Amino acid sequence: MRDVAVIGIGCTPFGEKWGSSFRDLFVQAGTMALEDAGVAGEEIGAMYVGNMSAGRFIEQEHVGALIADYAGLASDHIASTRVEAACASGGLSFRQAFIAVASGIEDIVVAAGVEKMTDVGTGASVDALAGAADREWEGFVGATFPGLYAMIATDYMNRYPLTREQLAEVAVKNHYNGARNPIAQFSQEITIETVLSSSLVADPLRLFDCSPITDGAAAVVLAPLERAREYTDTPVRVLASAQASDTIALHDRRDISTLDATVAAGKRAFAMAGLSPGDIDLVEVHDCFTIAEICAIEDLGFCRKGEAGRLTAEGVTALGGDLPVNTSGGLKACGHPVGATGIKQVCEVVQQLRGEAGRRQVDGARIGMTHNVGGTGATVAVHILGV
Amino acid sequence: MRDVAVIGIGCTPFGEKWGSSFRDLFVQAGTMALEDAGVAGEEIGAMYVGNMSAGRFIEQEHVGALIADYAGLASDHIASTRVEAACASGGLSFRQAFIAVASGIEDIVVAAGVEKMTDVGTGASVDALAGAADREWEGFVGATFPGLYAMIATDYMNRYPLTREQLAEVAVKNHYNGARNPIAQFSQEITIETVLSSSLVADPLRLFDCSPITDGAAAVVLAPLERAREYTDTPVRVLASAQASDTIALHDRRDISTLDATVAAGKRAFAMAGLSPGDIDLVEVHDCFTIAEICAIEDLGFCRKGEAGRLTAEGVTALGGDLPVNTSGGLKACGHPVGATGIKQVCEVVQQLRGEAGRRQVDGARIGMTHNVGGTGATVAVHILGV
Amino acid sequence: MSVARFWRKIPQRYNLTGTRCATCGRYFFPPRYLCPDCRRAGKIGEHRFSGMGKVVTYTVIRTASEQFEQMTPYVLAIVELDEGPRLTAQLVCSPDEVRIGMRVRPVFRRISADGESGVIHYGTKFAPENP
Amino acid sequence: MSVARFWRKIPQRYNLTGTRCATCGRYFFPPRYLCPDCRRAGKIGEHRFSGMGKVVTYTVIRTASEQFEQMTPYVLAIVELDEGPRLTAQLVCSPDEVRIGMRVRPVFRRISADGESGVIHYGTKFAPENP
Ligand SMILES: [Zn+2]
Ligand SMILES: [Zn+2]
Repeated sequence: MRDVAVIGIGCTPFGEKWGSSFRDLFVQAGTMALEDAGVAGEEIGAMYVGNMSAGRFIEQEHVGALIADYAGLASDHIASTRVEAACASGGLSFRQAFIAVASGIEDIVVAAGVEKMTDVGTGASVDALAGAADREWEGFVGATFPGLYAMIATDYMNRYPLTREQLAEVAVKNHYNGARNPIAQFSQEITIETVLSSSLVADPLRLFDCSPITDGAAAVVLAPLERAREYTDTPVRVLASAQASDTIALHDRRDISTLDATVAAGKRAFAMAGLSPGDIDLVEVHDCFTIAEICAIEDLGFCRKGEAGRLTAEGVTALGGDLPVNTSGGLKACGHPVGATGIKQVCEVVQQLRGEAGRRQVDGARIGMTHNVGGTGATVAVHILGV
Repeated sequence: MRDVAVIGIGCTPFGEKWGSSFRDLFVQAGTMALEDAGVAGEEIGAMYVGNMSAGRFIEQEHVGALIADYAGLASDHIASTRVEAACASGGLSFRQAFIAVASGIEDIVVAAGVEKMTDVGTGASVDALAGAADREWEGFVGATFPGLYAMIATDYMNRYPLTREQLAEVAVKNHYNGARNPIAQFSQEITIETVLSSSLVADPLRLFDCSPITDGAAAVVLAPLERAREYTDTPVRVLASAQASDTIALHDRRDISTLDATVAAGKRAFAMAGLSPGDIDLVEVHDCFTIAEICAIEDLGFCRKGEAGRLTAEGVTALGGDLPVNTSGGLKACGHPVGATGIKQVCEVVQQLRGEAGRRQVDGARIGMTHNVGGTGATVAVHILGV
Repeated sequence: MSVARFWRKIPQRYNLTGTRCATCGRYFFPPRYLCPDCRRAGKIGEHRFSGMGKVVTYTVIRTASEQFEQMTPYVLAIVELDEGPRLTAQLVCSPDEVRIGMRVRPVFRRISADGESGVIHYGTKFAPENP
Repeated sequence: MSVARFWRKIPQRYNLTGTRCATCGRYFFPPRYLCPDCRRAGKIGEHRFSGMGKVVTYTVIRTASEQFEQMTPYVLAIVELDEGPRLTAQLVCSPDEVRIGMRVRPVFRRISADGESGVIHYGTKFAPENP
């Protein structure tokens, strides 16, 4: 097992990109990442592509090969593999790329994520996203994805001190950060009233508690640490890579409000890096819904169960706080092109650790974490990066 | 990089399994593989699942977690990852599992493949399968999957000496083998006349040139070679694992009748194993259509371009021949549950190398190869196994 | 939309037929054919649940997927059956009525109608035990 | 079925508008915005193809997916445009007429009709140059 570094990153602007196709989006992100790394195409040994549901969104499977082809790499016949775990597809793509480099099988590997969601209508995309949960025993009876997280929120708010206003603070904070991120889907700050007056989607979650439907792609280039300086003056080390699973259906979990897969992946990541929560300077967590960020902060060990709402309201997780959470704007404000999200999280942390995050820079950030969830917590990927 | 061995295999019967759901099929194959390996569930460190299109066939994504859950492993929170490359999904799942063990990241890893295809009608499954090729520039204009391989056949027969009868011999041989495989979808031998009198699907390919629509699952258990004897007296070593890509669309290939990704993956595999085609005792090739087997035999280097039809007619690739090809019956007669095929190929080779292949046993088989193709050749996985 | 996929589960969805592991005594609904605790040692048999249980958590779905659009708003809950297993189901009650811990009983209802194929899916919903 | 997905490609499908790499001179249809030979050094511009070309290989589709079922049998071919790139297209000719190497010209036709949405997709097919 060799040490691995991120040597280049690229990310398209996120949003409703009607003019861009699936392959256009990837080419844009991939080109940026290679340019950032100063890597020539022919040096790439393999690619991993995180994508949830191109089969449903654009009727196209086999997107690993598609993307290697449109990246101009077909004649090199590089290995290109699609990895899928719903909303955690990007995180798993990064992990597989990490394993490929760490093992010595490959030197230069691209980890990418893409989702083109706006080629179908809202009803169809809600239905495609429900494929992240248990189609036979959740989707069949009318459970939507926001509905499942809403049931987590109901359970959580019944057992722990979390007010509706504190939950809204998560969205307010993430929009504040998103307004400082040039690639974010939403560039407007919002207030608690914006959230509380938005329409109910699944009680108690309102429209502004939910991440949007987004098109986007992101890519990063990995290399063995010992070769990273050939390409960049600012390599970012991968200190830990961890993955965990849990029951596909929310109703089968040990505890509705604790994502045990987050707990497991978090512990494994800290153990691998030899670090503890106090060592983390910033974290990108999977805030597909506001309640998800609350659970993530706790389940990763940054505070005790039931405390995250208060800490959020106190500004601890804000840009200037002790533990900035979702400086990118998170899934909520930066947008959530499902398969791309896990890679975008890595891009954000790398930008922060390089000191290139502009108006949302966390001063002196040296260690960052990413947390990417599939479904309601059936898959979780956690990575720790450091300089 | 450690040496890796297959220590257990399991495969459901292939066919139209109306009584079994996606998760039922996997549980059946997974249980058989663990029983064969004598491995307890809690020893499993990770799972990889090859699946092409559960999103389209059963509206379910995130099947890595689903399968770990229904295998009873959710409370261990093991890493479970779905890998997709159309019809090569199984081969890539095996490769990722191999990498996980070889790298030392995991000890006991399950590589599985599942496809549940008969839950939708024929039209819908033809359409889902077209997602393996380029949806925008092949499928959009009415290219079906058999149609694309038919264009390979037209080009091939125009340039090389291959008769319609020789092509039919591929199907006849594979049905002969399938009739000797208890899990095969088709247990009847056929004649050249059966093939030539079957209905045209896409000229010159007829119904009996095509692999069927199939439900099925397969699973294998991998372990470091140094620990394999704790579990089995008959470990089978993974001597090589290789993967290659090419353009997603057939029309963009350098040569219509040569699958360059097969050529590349084959060469990489032989180089990794330090072997040459003459060392291979049997090979499972990806005969989604009869013409595909012809191309595969040549592109893997077993003979020169244009010779495979004659060799097939001469019986060289038959059970008693110099190079038995598709002793399982291949995709053609054993069946082709897309994501499971690459793993089933491994199961077949392992059975042969253990000397457990019954009426289709290749005497003294010591080295076998698998060849798994995605789409019309945009992804190819090649593995070499040995005892 | 598939037909076999739904036929296959009719006994389970119409009659709440799940499974039970005779080895450890654990009940499963939705049914499992491999006991996560006993694994291959588990002896799985069928079990028909009474369907009596209580609400663990719930929501009110206001924006639904296409098949359920005309039913909104509807109450969705996780119900814990008295034998232990939990399932996701719709509740036949008003959004104001539902409470965590509320006792419920099973009722047989139309679950959804597939616009394309015209197939109507039936199954079990739950109603307050004491209305 | 998606609408934006098809609108986006109308210029390409109606007018055979592809791309060309000014750096190496290579033509692309279907269009590419990254030249596989020159990669980031490639300067990509649009190019409208005349559509004249020849048949590289072909088949006759007898069993089609749902959207194309009513058109069977139809001739499907890989056509090499005179500028070099190849594409997959239907031929407007009888199954007996098609030959490898046959010269073809472009014709604008209905490609398929989406039963569900009623949307009709148009695009380029090819006919024998000298009928
Ligand atoms: Zn048990
Ligand atoms: Zn060029």
